[in-house]
Amino acid sequence: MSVVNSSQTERRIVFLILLVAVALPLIFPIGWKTGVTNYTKMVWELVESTPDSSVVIFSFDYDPSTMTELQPMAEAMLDHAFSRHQKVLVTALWPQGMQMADQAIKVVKAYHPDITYGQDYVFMGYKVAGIVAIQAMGKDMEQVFPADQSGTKYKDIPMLREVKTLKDVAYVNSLSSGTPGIKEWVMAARDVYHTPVTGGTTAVSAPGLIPYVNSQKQLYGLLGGLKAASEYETLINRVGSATVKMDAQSVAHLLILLFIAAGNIKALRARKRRAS
Amino acid sequence: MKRNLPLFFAFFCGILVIVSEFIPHRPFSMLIDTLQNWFMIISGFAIILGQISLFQSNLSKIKQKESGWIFYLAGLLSFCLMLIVGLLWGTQETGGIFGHGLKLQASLGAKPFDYLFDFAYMPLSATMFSLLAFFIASAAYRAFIIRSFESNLLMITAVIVILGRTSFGGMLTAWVPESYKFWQLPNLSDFIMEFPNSAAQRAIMISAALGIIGSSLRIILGIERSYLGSDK
Amino acid sequence: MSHFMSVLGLWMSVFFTFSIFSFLYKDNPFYKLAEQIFVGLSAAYWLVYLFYSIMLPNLFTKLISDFRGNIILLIPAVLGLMMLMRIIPKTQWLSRFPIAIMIGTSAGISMVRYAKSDLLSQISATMINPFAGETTSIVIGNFLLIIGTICGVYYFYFSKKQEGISAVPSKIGIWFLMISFGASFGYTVMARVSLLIGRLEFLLKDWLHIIN
Amino acid sequence: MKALLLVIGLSLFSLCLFASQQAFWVQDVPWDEGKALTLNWHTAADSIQLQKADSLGVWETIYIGSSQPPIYTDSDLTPGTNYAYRLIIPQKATADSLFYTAEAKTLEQWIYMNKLSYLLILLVISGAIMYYVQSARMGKDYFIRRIGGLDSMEEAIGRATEKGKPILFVPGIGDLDDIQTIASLTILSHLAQRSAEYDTKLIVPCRFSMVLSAAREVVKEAYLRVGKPDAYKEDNIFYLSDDQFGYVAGIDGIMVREQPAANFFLGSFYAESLILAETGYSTGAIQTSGTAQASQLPFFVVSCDYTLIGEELFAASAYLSRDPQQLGSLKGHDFGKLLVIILILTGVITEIIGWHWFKAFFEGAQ
Repeated sequence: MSVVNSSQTERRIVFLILLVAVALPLIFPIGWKTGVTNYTKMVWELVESTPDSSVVIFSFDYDPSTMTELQPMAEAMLDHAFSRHQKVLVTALWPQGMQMADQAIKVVKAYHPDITYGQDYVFMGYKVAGIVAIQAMGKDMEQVFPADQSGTKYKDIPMLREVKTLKDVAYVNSLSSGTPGIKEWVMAARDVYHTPVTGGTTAVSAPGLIPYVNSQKQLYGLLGGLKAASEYETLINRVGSATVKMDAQSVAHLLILLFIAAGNIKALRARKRRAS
Repeated sequence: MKRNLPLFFAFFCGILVIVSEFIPHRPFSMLIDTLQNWFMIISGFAIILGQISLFQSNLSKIKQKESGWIFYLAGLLSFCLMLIVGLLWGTQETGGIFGHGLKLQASLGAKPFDYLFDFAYMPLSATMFSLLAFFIASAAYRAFIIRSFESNLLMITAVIVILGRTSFGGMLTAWVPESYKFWQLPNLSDFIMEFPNSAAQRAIMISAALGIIGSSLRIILGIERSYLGSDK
Repeated sequence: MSHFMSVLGLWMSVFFTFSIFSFLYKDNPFYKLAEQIFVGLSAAYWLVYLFYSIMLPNLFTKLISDFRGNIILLIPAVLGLMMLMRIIPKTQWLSRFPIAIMIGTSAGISMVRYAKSDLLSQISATMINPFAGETTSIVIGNFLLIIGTICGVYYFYFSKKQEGISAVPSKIGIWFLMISFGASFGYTVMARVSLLIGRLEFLLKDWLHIIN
Repeated sequence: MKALLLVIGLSLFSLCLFASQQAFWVQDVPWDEGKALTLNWHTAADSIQLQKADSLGVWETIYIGSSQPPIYTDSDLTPGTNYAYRLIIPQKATADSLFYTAEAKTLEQWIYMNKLSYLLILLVISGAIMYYVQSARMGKDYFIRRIGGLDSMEEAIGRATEKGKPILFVPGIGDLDDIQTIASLTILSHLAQRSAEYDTKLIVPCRFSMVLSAAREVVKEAYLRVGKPDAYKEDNIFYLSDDQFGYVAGIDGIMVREQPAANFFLGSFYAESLILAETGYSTGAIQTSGTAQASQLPFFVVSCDYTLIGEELFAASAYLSRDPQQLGSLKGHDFGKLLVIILILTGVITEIIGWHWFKAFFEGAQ
């Protein structure tokens, strides 16, 4: 029992140190800089090279639990898309996604006060059944989205007049933290209808999706985690929330390395004691 | 009939989906759309089932005054509260039975449903998720110990990537000359992510896909039927 | 009133945040309360949301506005009701029909989707000319990619005893898996710390106003 | 002379007409669902206009510009219908325009030809699985190598029984339409049978109602199998919440209060994997996990005593039950793995040699 107790105490110490170490740099920022990686650049290039007034889909496939990582991406990418005068169809494969979208649009509107609902962006609401819904979009968008969130019929929305199926969409941007998300968009939109798919995800899901960023461009680049978000902010010349948080990140990373070292020293000592 | 007919349905639907993947001709291209639409509606109904189960189990715990019954009462009350305000005044976009409840919105600053979402659901969800930061630290402290060759590989790559992912890792190896820049930590960690990591992820994906194909086939053919339960 | 409610909301959020964090020390009544409220709220949240975003637009609105034109939708509606028959022990077996239809459909979808995106695409993505890299490190990487993928797949070969010479590729496969797990773990640290940053930002900024 | 000139002029004109038919033509897109036509043209003009006749025969402009290469695909048409198009080339010099018309019928084909490689692979693997299942049914015995994580199951159940503590089984956070959840439920079936034999309490919290239904059926059947239908308690298998973290908060509570001696996390997992595994570790339970979710495997490997990696989750029920049909199916997957390895090696070699058609054949399906 005492073994369990002492390991419990150790856990609590680890937790406490981490809490303090993350909080301090947030209060007293340090200001370390980051370089831009390839996957982020690819995403940026896709948005940058898409012509004016193309209709694009932003799919908010996450919920409040991952908004620290994904919200800065959503804001930065929306900002970029609006500055390129793209028309954004906002949808969500996660129920809470639309609330995330609403918050992101509110933030971005501060930089682009002239964008109007129905002309530059439209909220088409949450769609259930993930991949099945995407497949249906490939056949007929109007069937999947009979009306927008305020009840305006699909054909009465000015920016969607030319959009019949997924093929008429310049790219799909899925910000996703699980299933359904990027993977489903790749499988049903990119693999079937050849609509370019790009997106952002949490750092944890990124390694699983990187194989899709291949020579066939199943995925056009990928934003993975807060670092990628701050890189994107660098690319569009905006100091957003992501950049500020990177300091705390670096400190926490160092601390975890120290924990690993401490764990090893402890194990080594225990082994020596056993040997002697 | 109670068992074989459902199995036939599973077989029929599964085959239909597969066939329509390869045959562009009607009627397959149309049937599949219908099937997908039905799928959404049935899963909508299924959700109610779970809520009833939750309601029943909490109610019985409260009735029997099980230890901590007061907490289950709180759970039940919050369930009812969220459900009722959601149905009466709707959510952010959609009005409920009483429309949008504009007066209520003015005094709360949001619809009651969204108020609960923002100030109760969201902090609970986000904080629960953030526990991961603590757990990843304690897991690293406890598990990344030099032991066997395999566990050393695990630990060393983890350390390289942890370092390479931060601004600090770049500074640490910035002195490495340009011709050896492969050994700079961010590059090294990108290399690991791009090649050995991709290889292993691919192997897992490929073999799991084979497992999924096999399991799906067994389900469609009715060999795998445990999900339907017993005959009695 | 509105101001009072938003202050109340803020304090509610703070209370729930600390209640969940208290679990790190040990289980306690605050966590228990927060946990049950969370389960209750979230269950109702999904119920309400799904009602408004699926049942209403895809079924009820269509049936009410044009009953004859959408009469076919009665079939999934009946199947859905059959699903609900589980509640009554005597009619439980009825739910097997909708379950079978859904599982059959998703088995079909999984089969074709995984065969394509996880099997075929990954195979063809591995068909590369390893010498085609621009730098030595890419060439080495390409070789690692091919060898790692093949050995990794071989590791999952079940119907043969892995001993002697046939154990070698599967051993290499394990090494690749371990490297990948270590890398994914390291890569994830950032995401997890971000979550904590998010919560601390809330406490320090929205609640205590220490940072801006 | 005039007559001769007229004849030459006329023949030149008809030649032009003939050529003009070659200047614009419409074709059905091959191997598709009959909803698209391709429009091709030959012209030196830098800008052209395409029009389509609607159902009343009125021309409607569908494209203006200078597409390079000169191809336009008109999609979302009705299969089996005739469509008429016209190409308009503005002549700047004469302020006039040249018109060419062409029509074609959309045709539905019976196969997507570009998916041939995909179909072949699926057929070969499915065929192999069915063949091995059939031969296993006929009595052929197939070997399966040891899977470490599964041998521990007995040990875990034994320890729970000894201590008089329950077993916790989490079937993942996927719904019933996720094949991993179904694989998890087949393992649950074996586990339930053992726990029924030992009279050990088995707790199964579920995230989705359909998983709940299926899990109840599975466990009930297992208790019936060992002849203890009365020992089955429906309340031990319950629904928590559809919400990912609501569900996790609930399970965490169960782990610290009920103190299960053995935890099983099998199925589809996302971020919650580490929360579950670390909380379980802190309660001192023996933990077995398994998922095909590559991104979550590291956390299970680090925090659990045993982990089923990727396909091992699908192989588990065959390993536990030694059911010949499942073993046969597994043999079929192994055949698939050999096929994959051979294809990759062949692909690498053909790419080195420079025969790119081989890779292209497999890429075609995308």
